[in-house]
Amino acid sequence: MNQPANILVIGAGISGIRSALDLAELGYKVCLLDRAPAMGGILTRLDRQFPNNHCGICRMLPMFDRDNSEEFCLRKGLSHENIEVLLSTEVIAVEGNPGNMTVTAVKQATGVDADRCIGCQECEKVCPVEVPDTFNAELGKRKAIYLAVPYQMPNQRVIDLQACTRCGECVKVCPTAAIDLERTPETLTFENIGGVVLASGTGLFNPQDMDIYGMGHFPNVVTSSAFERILSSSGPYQGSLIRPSDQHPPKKIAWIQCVGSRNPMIGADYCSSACCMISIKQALFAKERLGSDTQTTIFYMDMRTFGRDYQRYRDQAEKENNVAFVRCRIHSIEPNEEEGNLKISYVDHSGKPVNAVFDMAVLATGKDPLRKLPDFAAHPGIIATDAVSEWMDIGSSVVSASGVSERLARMLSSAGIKPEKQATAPLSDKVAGSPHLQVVLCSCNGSLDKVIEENQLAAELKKIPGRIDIMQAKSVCDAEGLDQVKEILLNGPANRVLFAACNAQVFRPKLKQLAAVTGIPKEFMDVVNLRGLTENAASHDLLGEIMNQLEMRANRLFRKKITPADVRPIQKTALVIGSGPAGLSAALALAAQNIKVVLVEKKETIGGNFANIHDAQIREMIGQLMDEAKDHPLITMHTDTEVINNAGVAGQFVARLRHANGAETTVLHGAAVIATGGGKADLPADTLADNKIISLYDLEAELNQPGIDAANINTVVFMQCIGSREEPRNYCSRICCLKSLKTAMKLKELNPNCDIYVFYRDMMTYGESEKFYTQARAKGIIFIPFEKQEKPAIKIESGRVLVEGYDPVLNEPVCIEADRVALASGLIPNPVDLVASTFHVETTQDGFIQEADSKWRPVDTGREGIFVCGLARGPVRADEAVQEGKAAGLRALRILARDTIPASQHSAYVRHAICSLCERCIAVCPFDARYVDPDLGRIMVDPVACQGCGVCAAECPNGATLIGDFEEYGVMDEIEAALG
Amino acid sequence: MVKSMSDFQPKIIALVCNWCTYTAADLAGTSRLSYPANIRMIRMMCTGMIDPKYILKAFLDGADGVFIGGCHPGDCHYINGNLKFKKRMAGMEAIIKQFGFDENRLRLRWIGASEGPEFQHNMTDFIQTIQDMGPSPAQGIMVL
Amino acid sequence: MSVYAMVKDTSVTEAVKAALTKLISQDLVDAVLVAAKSPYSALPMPTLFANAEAMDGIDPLAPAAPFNAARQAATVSRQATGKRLALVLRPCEIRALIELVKLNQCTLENVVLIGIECLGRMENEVFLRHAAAQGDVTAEFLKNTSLQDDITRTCKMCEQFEPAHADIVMSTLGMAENSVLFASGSETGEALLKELGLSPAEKPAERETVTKQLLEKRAAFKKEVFAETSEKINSIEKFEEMIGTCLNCYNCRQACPVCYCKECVFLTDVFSARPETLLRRAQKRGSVKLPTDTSMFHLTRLSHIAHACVGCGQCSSVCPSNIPVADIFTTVAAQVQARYDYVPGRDVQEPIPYLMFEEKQKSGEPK
Amino acid sequence: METLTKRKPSLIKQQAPLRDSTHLMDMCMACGTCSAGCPLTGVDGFDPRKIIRMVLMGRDEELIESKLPWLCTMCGKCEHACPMGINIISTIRTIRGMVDRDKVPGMIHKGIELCLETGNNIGLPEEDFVFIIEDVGEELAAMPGFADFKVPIDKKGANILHTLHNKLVNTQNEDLVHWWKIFYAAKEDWTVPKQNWEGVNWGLFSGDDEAMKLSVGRIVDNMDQLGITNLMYPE
Repeated sequence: MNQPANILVIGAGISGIRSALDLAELGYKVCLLDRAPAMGGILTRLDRQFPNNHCGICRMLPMFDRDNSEEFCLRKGLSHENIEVLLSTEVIAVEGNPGNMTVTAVKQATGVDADRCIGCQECEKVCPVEVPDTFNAELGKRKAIYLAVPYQMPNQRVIDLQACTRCGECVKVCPTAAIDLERTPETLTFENIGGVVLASGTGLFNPQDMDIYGMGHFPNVVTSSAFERILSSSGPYQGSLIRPSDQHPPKKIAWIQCVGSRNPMIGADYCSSACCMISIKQALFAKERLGSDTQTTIFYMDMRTFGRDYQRYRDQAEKENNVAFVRCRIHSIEPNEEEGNLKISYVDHSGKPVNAVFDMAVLATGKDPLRKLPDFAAHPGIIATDAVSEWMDIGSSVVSASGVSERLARMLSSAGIKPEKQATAPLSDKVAGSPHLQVVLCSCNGSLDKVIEENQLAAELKKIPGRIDIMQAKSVCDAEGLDQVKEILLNGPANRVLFAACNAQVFRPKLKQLAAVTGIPKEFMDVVNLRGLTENAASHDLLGEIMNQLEMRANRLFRKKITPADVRPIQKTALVIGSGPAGLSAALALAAQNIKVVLVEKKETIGGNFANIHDAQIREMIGQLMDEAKDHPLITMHTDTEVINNAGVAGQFVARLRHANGAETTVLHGAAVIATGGGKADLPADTLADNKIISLYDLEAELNQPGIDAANINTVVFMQCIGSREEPRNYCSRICCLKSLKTAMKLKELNPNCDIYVFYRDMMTYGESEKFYTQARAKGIIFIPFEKQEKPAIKIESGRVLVEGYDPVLNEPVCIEADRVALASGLIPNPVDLVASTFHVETTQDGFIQEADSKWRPVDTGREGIFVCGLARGPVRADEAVQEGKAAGLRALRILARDTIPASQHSAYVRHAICSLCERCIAVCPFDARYVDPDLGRIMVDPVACQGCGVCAAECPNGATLIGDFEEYGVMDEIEAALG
Repeated sequence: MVKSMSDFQPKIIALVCNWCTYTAADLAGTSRLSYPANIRMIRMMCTGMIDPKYILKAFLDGADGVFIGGCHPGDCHYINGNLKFKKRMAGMEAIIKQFGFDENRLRLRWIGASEGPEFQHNMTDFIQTIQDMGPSPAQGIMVL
Repeated sequence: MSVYAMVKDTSVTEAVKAALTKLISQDLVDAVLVAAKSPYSALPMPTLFANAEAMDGIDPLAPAAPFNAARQAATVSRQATGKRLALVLRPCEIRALIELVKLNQCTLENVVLIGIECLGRMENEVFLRHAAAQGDVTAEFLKNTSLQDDITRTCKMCEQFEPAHADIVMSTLGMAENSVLFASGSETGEALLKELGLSPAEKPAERETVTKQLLEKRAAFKKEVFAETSEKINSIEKFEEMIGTCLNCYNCRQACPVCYCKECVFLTDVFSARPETLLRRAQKRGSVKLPTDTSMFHLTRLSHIAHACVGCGQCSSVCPSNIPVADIFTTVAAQVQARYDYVPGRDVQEPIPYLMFEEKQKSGEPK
Repeated sequence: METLTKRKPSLIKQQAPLRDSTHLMDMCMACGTCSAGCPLTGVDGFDPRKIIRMVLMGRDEELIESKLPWLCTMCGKCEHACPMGINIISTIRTIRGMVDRDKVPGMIHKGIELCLETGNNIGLPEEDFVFIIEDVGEELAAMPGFADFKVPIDKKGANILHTLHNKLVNTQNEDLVHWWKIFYAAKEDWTVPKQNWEGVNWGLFSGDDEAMKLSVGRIVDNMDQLGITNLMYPE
């Protein structure tokens, strides 16, 4: 990074990475800190995620202006021009005001100089100290000098100074003198910081704090995060699902939900939200790995499958994969006679006690109740992500982090802090000339001298056709060595560089530096791992190997060209469709950054469901958004209007609006946010056979009438999941449980003697809303669970409304005569057919707009430049819709805040002269990045949408489309060289 | 120029996806999971980028085997490039088979980013397979 | 249900001519593309007629085709012009044309496809020899089965001599002398047959027998060729031997109706061998045979078009080195097409296999 | 369905003590932790969760009349893990206390009455008690290694006051010596009161607060009078 940071992000987990990337993509300089010696937080320990059992972590990376970042699996780390990552660093104090803060941090000594360590692992080989492997939940061992995360690149070691005995063996073998055991912590001061994002996470509950689970005593009781490690190939057992005690595959595994959650006795009156889904996922993986006859049992109280696609995931696990779900919170885990096995007692659905024996138990742990926010958390200018106070799944964390980025960006722009326009280093004139390769042989402080000399590498290299200069350096890790290379590149004729040195990943930062100084693009530089090749003793023809590798890379470099870059000017106007809380938040987020917003609302008035909202807090929140939007000079409202057409590509769209009176308007815009919302689902007419039977929404409205007299409402029954969570509407509507609780409590307030019964399937009071459930019970409301197939029945007998159900706790039928029966009918999206076809975005089977990736790109659609938020995407609470709106606004801002977007070096381009216009490339493009320009009669590539995957180039039979940096001729030459 | 089986060192081209398999290869490296060195790894951004020409070029230039490693279905950074390649692969198998290259000399496997051991295992296994089959019929023939 | 009509004239060619000229004279189409003799050569060439009077020399049933006319058909139907065209094509030409439609090289909008039942074509010189000897080769060919043995090797293994996908099909197999059976293959075709005022007829019963016999003969020969060829190219050494005389003239790709690239990749920088590359190769291997990349060329072309090969045999016909290119291509194509369950020209709506892939798949090994 | 479910105010709920004011009995979410842990769940229909649910539904009479509350051994396993901190045992005791005394099962209430009258649950007169324990003491002294053993009775200033389970005194006196052997070996300074030696507080079991308090008070009095600060109360 060439300028000092103006934003600090504390915590380099999912939220921190998302937020840092958001702000970096806007052009801010960000410093991303983590107290751990590796970045990634818990992400690095998860291989696959629900509800699709895929990974996809890389989808968080920037999708345009990709040259600013390294395109590698995010597990390896994050590398972006505008982000500086500082590990083993903890903030201790914050001073000053937003816009001008001073932050003090301590960087712990890791014992290894990251600038010198080349990741050769010599130190690790000789270290005599073994300690439990913290990365693998202590299920294996590691050395005191170690790699914090195995995929981490550069793979530089750190020393666990608490375990280190200072024997000095590592110091002796380090070829680059990178180890210094006497280093002390360093205090870092960051000045002129505009704002700070606090994304330090919630920590994980440690079940050893409770005596009932036997964690720490019984080896086969593991936490869910340990189970993730056991499943992982990079885990303690190389991906074999075996239990710790005897390394045998378990046949019966129990998952225990709510360990450390939903337990006011330990200060945990909250739900950790993600654990239910994690357990289902783990059970599915256990079945996949060990065979379908593996018994998997999940002990739960409520399966909180509240995400849009989660209920179907659970149903599938239960019906198709035979995962057993037992609704009972277990008391404790006890050892069984058989070695290592575990006895778990529970009561079944009918209340009968069962003593079961399992081979292994997984404790579904969530948020750590003991984790406290740092003292400075409340300091003005610090904005915390929700994931600091709540444990949440990846998708929610990502939305929340982007919401925070939006708030921070707004804070900075109101403080007058704008991202610095980045001057891209000009390319050297030499680059356009014919290829001339500089080979740099690094002897790694003499340790590779022997290889280089014995094999006469310099002489051999001369045989490679093309212009080649060769130099030998003592060490390019040293400033001196690197300066030597710079000198030669600046003054010599070479316009391409090939290093024969060590690990390419270690080298990459140096290549960037070199590129900045010399004007030779980093794509024109490459590294061959000479050290790695030399160490591989299996080779019987070392010279052949080395020369193969060098010639492969040389050939590629010789044939590299600067990709002709299309620069797309950006239409700095946003189109927002829908004016509910999501749409308004998106519009305001953009307007706050000086982007013109055209807000289109199908209805006569803005505010979405505002008229139907009775919760005072939410009313105030939305009311405020409405007022702000109405008054905002940059927001133009079009009510009674629909978008009937949209064409173009990200940055340059043309939309056609039609007013109800038929008048049409054209809007030029650069990005659109779809926030078409949704509303209450209607109840089937036959359910409303008596006027005492009403929808939950109607009861809420009734109780919120001014001067309501509830004295005659003495018995009320709430029934949850009417029409929801079963086909065809097999998703949780997310708002009903909380709404029923709030309505019931309101009723208790109005008439304390009122008897209230809630029939529910699973109370979906995720996160902090669990407290409402606790409060409602404390107020004497009775909750009766039922299963989908045993719904309570409503009967009308001579004017009396009776609800007949079954109480599994008492194991007896219940029959309640009710003054009101409130049916929770749930939410449905507004029709999206028109908007989906207009914007060419996909929809889900339930009629929501399909996002690009529910975890990593939750508010993007499959089309770059089109975003989605709120109820249009899936059921959400109003406050969540606001977050999504902000996040969507911020995603759109990445495009709209720029004047132009250049294509990445590594994008597709078309050689029109030989293109046959067969359009196969258009058919296979996964990002809709290609189209025919009808005027030119040419295939065009949208540089914003193109990700450089190269499917088009492989599909094109004659090389009319090529991928920058991966041109076919270069690859062909590389293959030829590889085979010598 | 037939070599005896014992000193047959197969030449193998591995075309691997930048995101998953390449990460797994690196992980195998940092985890000291060694595999025979005679694999020439070429990083592709995606298996979907692999042109049939690359496979033909490799075989005709004397490769004893071509290994292709991509992301597990659903994990592709580019949504489904891996499945697009898989489709192309079927035709390629038919072609190379007809011209006397055992179909098993061309292998496609999904290897996820964290699957360092799988990478090692796949490499070792593929080399073994190729060693068992012996040198490519194109070895030593001037085919280009 | 097909509608049939029978036309009997002084010759089959006259019968066909009568119907085709009417298409123009009755303003049913604006132009007809059909093979016609020119004053300069007996070899019929695809010719675009806009005037019925000019159609005297048409000879669509001649056992000759100097090239697969799908390319010419695609040229005239590259974009919709607003004019209605009738394209008179052989089955392999129609199949190739359908592939070209999928590849966006032409459109069937406002096109009437008229298919000819094709008993095969002769190599040009064979045809010209017969023409020199006896004038109307077409009439003689349809009558004389021994003449029918003079068709190309590839035609002898063709089982798809009955056109599919045509609006109108004109057949002669099993018909009385000088008679042509017109059949509709679509509503458009049915309407046109009505407009032409042709007398309705039944399909002659013996047609089926004759067709079946021919099919059996062709199938048997195809099997033979495939087996023989497969054996001949089952090692890269044998293949090298087979194409050892390849000159890299690219005639085969020029003649191939589904090799649609504006410029072949072998003519681009992807393959143009640079001197340093050639020298390096020579350095490493001792020698380099030139022209280079011959086997690479054929294998790459296979990888590009094996799924789409319609087996017209033009590649063999044009090879100056007499390499049985079509034997190789049809043999490999059959295997590739089987893997994809794809038949080129089967259905214009059927996407080419590479554009169809499983969107979702459970994790696991690819095979 | 015949009977309508109707919630009634529960006296049990009002009287049952809370663990603390933040953990109300109403907070029970019927999660099953107590039932899963209780060694008696399923025995004669016993289920701690069910009892709490019945209390919340105001089914006092039913509970008071049933034998469910009497099945509990008061081991406390349920409460230990209850995430809502519900005082399950105290609740069950409260119910027992609301049962008419003549309906208290077995000899418990009779024992309480005897205890109030005589100082022990079996109404054993003081001289009989002294005779029994001295007799057992002598038997122990006759065993090798226990020479000079003597049961210290009402010894002032001893370190430990030792109460006894009536069963040991009544029918199983051979078990008395186990403790005494330990005391002897440890050279412990201990004593047994000749009055109010009862070590089983049936008032605690039956929910009879008055009787419970009285029994406890008597032991405290003994300690005061003998000047003893440590109590050993083996049940």
